[in-house]
Amino acid sequence: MRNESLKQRLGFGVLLLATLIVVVPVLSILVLILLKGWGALSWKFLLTMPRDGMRAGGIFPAIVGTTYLVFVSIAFALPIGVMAAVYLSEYARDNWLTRTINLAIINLAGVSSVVYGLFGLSLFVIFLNFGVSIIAGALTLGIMTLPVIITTTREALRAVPHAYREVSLSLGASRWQTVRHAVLPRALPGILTGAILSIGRVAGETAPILFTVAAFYLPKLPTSLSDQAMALPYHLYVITTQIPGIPESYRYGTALVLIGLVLVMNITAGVLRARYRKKR
Amino acid sequence: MNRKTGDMFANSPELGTCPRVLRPTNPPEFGDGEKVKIRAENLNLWYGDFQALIDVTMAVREKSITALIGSSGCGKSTLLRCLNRMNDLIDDVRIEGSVRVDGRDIYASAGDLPALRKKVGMVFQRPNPFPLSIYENVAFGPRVHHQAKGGELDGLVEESLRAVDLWDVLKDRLRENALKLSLEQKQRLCIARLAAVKSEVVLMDEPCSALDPYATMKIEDLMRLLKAKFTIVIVTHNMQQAARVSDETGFMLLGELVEFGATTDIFTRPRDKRTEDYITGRFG
Amino acid sequence: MTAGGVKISVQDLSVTYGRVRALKGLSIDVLDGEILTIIGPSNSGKTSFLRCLNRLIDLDAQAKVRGRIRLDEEDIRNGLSSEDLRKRVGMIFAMPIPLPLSIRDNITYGPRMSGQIDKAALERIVVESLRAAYLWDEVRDRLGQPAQKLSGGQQQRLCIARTLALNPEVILFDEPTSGLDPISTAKVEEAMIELRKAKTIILVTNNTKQAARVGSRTAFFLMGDMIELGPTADMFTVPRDRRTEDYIVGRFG
Amino acid sequence: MKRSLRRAKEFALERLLFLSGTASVVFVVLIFVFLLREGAAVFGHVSLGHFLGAKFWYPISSPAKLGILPLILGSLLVTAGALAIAVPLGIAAAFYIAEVAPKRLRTVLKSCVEILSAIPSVVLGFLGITLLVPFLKNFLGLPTGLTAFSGSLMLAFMAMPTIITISEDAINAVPREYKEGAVALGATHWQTLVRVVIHGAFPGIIAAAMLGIGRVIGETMAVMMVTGNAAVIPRTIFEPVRTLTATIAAEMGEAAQGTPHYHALFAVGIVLFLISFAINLTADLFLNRGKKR
Repeated sequence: MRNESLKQRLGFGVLLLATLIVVVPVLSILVLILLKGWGALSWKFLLTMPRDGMRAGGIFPAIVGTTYLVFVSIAFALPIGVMAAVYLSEYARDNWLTRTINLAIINLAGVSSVVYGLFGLSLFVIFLNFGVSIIAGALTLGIMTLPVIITTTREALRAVPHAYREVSLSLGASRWQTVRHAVLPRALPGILTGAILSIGRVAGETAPILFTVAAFYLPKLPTSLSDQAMALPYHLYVITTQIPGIPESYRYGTALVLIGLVLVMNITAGVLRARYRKKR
Repeated sequence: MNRKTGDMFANSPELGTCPRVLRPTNPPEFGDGEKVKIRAENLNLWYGDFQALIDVTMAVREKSITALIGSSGCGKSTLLRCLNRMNDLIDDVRIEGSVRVDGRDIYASAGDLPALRKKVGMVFQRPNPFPLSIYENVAFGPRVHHQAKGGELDGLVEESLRAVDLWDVLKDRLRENALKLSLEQKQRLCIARLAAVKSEVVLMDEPCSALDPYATMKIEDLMRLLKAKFTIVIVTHNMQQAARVSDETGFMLLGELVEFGATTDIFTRPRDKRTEDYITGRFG
Repeated sequence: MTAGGVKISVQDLSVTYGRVRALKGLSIDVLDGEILTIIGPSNSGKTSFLRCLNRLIDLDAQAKVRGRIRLDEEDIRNGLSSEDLRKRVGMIFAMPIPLPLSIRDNITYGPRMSGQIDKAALERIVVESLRAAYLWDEVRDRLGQPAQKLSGGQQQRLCIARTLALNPEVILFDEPTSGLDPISTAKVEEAMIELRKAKTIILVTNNTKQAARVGSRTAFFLMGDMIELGPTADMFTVPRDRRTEDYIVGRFG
Repeated sequence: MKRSLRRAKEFALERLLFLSGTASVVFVVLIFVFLLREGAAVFGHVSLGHFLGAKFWYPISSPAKLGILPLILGSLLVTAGALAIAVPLGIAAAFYIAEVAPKRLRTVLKSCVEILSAIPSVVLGFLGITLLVPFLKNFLGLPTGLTAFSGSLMLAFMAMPTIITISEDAINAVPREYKEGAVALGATHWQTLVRVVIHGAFPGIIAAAMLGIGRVIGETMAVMMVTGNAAVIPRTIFEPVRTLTATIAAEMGEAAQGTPHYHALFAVGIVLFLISFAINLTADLFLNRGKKR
């Protein structure tokens, strides 16, 4: 028996080691970016235009561009995603169509981000003639984030006890009334979590906007949805690989802003989810 | 440790002061030569803030069948799971009091849990064979405890399957996945797993509730057979089952062991009004 | 109300879940104003039968239902919308399930969903239903509180009140006291017997004594078949079928 | 009447829900159609066999040489490297998080995994190029740190959240009854994991690994930034390579619309799309098999 408990300790030790190998780099990355990027942060950095071929000045247009992209894409994807999830979880029967839809969702989630870029270029930029524009990029990002919204909403709906539906129906409520009054209110926090998560995801994506929105250097703010725009992740890519001689702190600063934005979204979602779970 | 019935509760003075617990009577057939296998004393258990067991004291005689009855949520399964420390698997559980198996307090120290659970085996409500072959299911325990190897193991598997009357039916199907068996066969297989590790006590948590009447009857027959070798504690929601198979019965209500005594007494001359209410079906 | 006329007529009802046959061609007439109790071990098809009567079984995508059920001569699958059917045939579940709303909103849920918006009428419904379920005195001062704060027994009576708010003709009880203590059980049974004066009641229970106490007729189900149906008193004293007897005296289940 | 109005409203709403439900299918089809629309034309210039099998990718020489074999091999090499790192680590971590870690630590670890999955790939790429690449160059004494190995390391971390989360789900989904059965027979926790839980979770773990592959093959930015982008057939993992994704991302900006190069890049997109389609389909089969048991 001693033997077995020794084996167990050894086994668990190996598992712990593996976990640490995964987790420690994550934490060090965060700390590193925070330390090295903190110095660059200032109101000037956040709120002014880039100058000198982006070697000086700020990242304001990139922040604005990313904000545009986030809001337009969520405004497009959230209603469709939530309605799709409601359909799948509350209405759809288990038949070939539902299976096809599920497969489609899994595939949308699995398609390479750069392929989304190609698709956006082909459909929105060229075929629909939107040109390289915020709207083209936002729609591309919206479709890309659709599976995230559908899946999280569906989970939220599933977490609502089945009994509530039975009770509501047994009281003569129609299907939609049941969804509207007995199910959706319970699922709202979960749906919100999904929306916030996808905001984080949209904000951080680069490949899908490469050929659909992103401007290399554009020292003015977009005025309409059919304008090009700069975006944070693309900006980080550009100043990292395309332009030599940029002060390192600028790069770390940009990375910090980007990762900060994404993490704030994730943490908000996490807190929301935790509070919602506790309440139930 | 071999104690006589007379001093079974001798060292638990709290009993007299606790108004909610009826002092269990000593059943008449609890004679001198008989041994107490398990003894729970002043057992209290909390799930978070909820107290699921309230000052439970009882004794289980060796090689007998003890039944625990009561409506759902009364704590009978919880009590059962205290006897092999299965409640340890749940977060947020707090336990006070003692449970002695062969005189040794199983909650006294960290102890050797695997050895305890090997000695005090458990059969669950839903038969739970592993997703392995029939042979591997029976061999699981002996392998884990390094009790047998190779040819020895084959013999042990056969012996264990014979003990539950499965050998003749399954001897040619030992390599098949155990999940293919019928519910009753699965439940028998689960008992065979215990036989294979030479368990001394078998705890049964509503072992027949998933079975049809015929299978129930056969499992009950098996229990009567097994009594020769094992000490059995069974939790059941079917009072008549308790009446049919058990020697002693305990009735639980809202976490208390309301009454404990010889089965014939409980069912014919219950001393507590609540026991009578339950047995005559006024609730539950 | 006099017992006598046929309220619900079930003909040749079968339910299958995939390959499992839960009900095998069942025919039974439920009489107006009776308490029909259904007993039998688990998996005997009792609950499936009950859920056919208000078509809640439609929710289960796996379940295939065949046969005919008529409520007052109307076919419940063709003549009636499921919403209208469920207003006439209410249901109480095994576990009390208050919706996460206030006590008042729980009661008014059904009426509101069917379009009742008059405040005074709704308030009247709340009072009447709670009275009929023997709950009014206990909750009259806290109608605005969340229903989930009530005790288990109170919650179950709230569920009864909630069903009564729609003034159904038939009420289905699915093991309504299986999670309750003796006192709450007695109260729920009391409410049931009282209701019988105005409603038709079908009670599924695994407590045979309960069936004996409240039933006017009793049916014994076993593995999807109805083994025996008769006046409750006869069933418990002189069961005709050996299996019924075995079950009633507890040889299995 | 009021009631029939309500019915009509509900009917319209339900139609709308249905349409939204099918939107995903529409989008998948649209993606494929529009990739084809721009990509199919490449086969006017090269045959399918040549496109997939030829060893040279010189898209701007004339005539253009459009063989994507080096790109495919580049992707495969980087992916294989990443999996060799991520699969064992990820599964071990999943077991630790799901079964061993105390409750509090589990929450912390899960948050870390979530954070890792949230870090944008361009940020990882940036760190890779500023820290990892110079380090590898010096440490291993390579002519350049921009190698397939650097890409594999980056991608391993990007695949880990997928592998961990899905394996963890599979482990948690193993019926409690199995675990209880083993524990009740006196098996230690470790024996329970190794002898029972692993069997129950196996299909899910396979699916996790598959989806990890999907994530790795489709990943673009980080890989483009650290692998050196040499479109030659790689001989070792310590040489620069170029992947399918990086090729599209890097060259689309320069390829003039309508040229063979342009069409070829879309065709590469089709190849990627089909690969991810196949991977996800297989993973889904395993996941469903896991659920059925």
